[in-house]
Amino acid sequence: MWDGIGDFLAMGGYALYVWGAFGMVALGLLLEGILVARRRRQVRARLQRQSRRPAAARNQGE
Amino acid sequence: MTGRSIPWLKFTAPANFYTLAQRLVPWLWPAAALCAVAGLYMGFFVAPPDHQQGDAYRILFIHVPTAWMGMLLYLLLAAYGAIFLVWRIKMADIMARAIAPTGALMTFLSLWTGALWGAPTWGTFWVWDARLTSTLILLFLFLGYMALHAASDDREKGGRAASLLAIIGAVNVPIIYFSVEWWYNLHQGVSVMRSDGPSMADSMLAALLLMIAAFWIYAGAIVLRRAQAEALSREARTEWAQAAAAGRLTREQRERAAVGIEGNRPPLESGGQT
Amino acid sequence: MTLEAERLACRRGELHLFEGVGFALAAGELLFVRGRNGSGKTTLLRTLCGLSEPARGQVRWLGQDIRRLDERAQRQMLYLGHQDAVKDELTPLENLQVHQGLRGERSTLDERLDALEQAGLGGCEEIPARYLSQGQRRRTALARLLISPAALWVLDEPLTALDRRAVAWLFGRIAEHLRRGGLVVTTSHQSIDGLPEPRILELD
Amino acid sequence: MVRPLWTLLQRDISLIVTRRQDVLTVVAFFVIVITLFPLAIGPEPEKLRTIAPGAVWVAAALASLISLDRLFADDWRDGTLEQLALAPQPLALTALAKVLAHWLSLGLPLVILSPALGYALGLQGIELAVLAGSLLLGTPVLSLLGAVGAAMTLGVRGGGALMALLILPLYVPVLILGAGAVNEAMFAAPYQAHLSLLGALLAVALPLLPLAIAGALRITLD
Repeated sequence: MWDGIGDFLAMGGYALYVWGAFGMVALGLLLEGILVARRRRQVRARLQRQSRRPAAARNQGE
Repeated sequence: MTGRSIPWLKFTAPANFYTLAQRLVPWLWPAAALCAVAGLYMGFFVAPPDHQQGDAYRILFIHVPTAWMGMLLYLLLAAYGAIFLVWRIKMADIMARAIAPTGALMTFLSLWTGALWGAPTWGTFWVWDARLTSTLILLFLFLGYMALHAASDDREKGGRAASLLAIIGAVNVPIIYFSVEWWYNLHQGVSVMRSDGPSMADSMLAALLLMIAAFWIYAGAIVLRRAQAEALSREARTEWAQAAAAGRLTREQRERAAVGIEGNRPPLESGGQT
Repeated sequence: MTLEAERLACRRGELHLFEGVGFALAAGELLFVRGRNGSGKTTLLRTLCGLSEPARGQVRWLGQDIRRLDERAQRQMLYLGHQDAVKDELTPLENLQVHQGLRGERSTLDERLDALEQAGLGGCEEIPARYLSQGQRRRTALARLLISPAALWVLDEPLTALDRRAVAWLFGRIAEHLRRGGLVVTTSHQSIDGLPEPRILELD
Repeated sequence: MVRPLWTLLQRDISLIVTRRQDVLTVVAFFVIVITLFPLAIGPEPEKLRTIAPGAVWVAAALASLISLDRLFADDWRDGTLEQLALAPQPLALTALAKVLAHWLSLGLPLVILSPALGYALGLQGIELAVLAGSLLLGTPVLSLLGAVGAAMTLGVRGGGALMALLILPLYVPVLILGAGAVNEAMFAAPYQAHLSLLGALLAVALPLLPLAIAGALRITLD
């Protein structure tokens, strides 16, 4: 269907629009994934710190 | 009232929910990826170009799923909000809160892709089209929910106020949609974007359905992950949460935690009237 | 005529304040809630009058769940919180009148003037509350007790900003209310010598 | 049941009216916002006429929003709100009475003033009547919606701006229908449909939104 990779990337002249749309979606999902993974790591790290020092954790709140 | 007699109530206990999500999510990621790869292959290499729009129409394969997800997630958000308000199930608030950012992202992406699709086909990035306008308002509703939840110092109270807002918003969404549609028709007469476009080739439809499936599964996975983090953080001082954070949550700990949740409910005579 | 609390547990935000609080207060009894700062006295009193929802347990007044009282039972209860609910723009007399109007209670002008007089506000009935001192505002609020038909009084720190004479007056009022078969729930950091023998609820 | 509400209505109106500047501020805000449109767009009568319905309606929506910001704030701060919640009559009715008092003292002046401002922007005859009529039906809905937001944002960080974010999207249908009615009148088209839809919105909002307001207040007081 496509004549080589260049033709595919050109998207029949609509490259900017098509790749702009797909690119933003990819970026958005990627960013969301990274943020959620980071938050999960932070929460787990905090909890592990707390379980190591249970007395301090009780006063720390949250 | 044990978890066994009403199985779905079992997952209102954060510990049980956490374990369920922990088992589910590792399957959801590859499933979403598989659907996405298949859908993209169909969309780019099998589906033919449109005879009017050329290859620009391929934006549809991400525009439609994101737009759907935005609306669907808002309805889900309001449903969880209602559950939280009526039965005070903490997990419902956690889920609603976890849904909101993904919903806002999906709504934003549908606006973005819509604009980039509109540019080559209508000659402009933005028109005050009924659908675009009401999607924009949907984005504001998501942002309002998140802002209200974040602004309150008391998580429980903030959650209840935000849930109420989500419900009012959900009642308003159809009113907003119809009023905007009506407004648009009065002003423009003829719509630039008809929903009954050229009939879709089978390969296009297949690609679209695959992409929709991919977005559904992705949204499920990311929402569950966010809800897990939120549940851990709220239950930080409990035994199960600390065990879960260390990656060794046992069945006994989970059941103990779930019993604690049962005990947290008001006694039946008052709980029945809510 | 009883106020019952059953296995009450309350929390504020993520903080668990107390649990397992229970009592039954009968006509003519005084309940004094004691506890250090932050032990949940105010939260308990707000829960007892139905403003806050307990995390667990139930409060019943006249046999009804406090969160769904009917009109008659609601009228039988009077709550006085940290804030006086006294409007700056209105005079003590107007404040009293509005407060009664909101509760659907009736009284004559003479009765209202008399209540303000007794509360030690003789001479300032017609001065906007913004010119009154903190203690005088408190007295304006307390004047409600004199003309309200409510049987249950829930008073949160009623002695704040009151001078010694006003405290003695209030204690006398409470004693008289109890003699007539009323119920009082109260809390204070100050000495309560002079009050009738209270039942004491200790929050730690 | 009626007497407490009557007392509240009287008290609220007299409180607002004795604090005269509240009414003046809101009315002045309304007029100033409308004045900004000719200054920004230019004095051509045709242009101004085109935007007149929208300009008046946007100004009315913003004025309603800023005036509602403090609807419950004073009562909440001095403890009156607790007393209202503990009064014998349902909190929803109390909330309705408060919104009504607010609308009578701060919403109605805008409705009364609107024909003059519409005239200044080039509307004429029946259009002015339709403008006032649409505001008469629409601003109570705005007040009710705004009251929900005011109740939700009591004691929350960033109250005013947050309330605008929460409530303005919900104003959209009223705005569309209200300005739409005047637009129809300008093209000598039937405007009754718009007005009756506005009336329908009011009829739905009147019994339902007070419940939402009461719910939000209970959450705040809890």
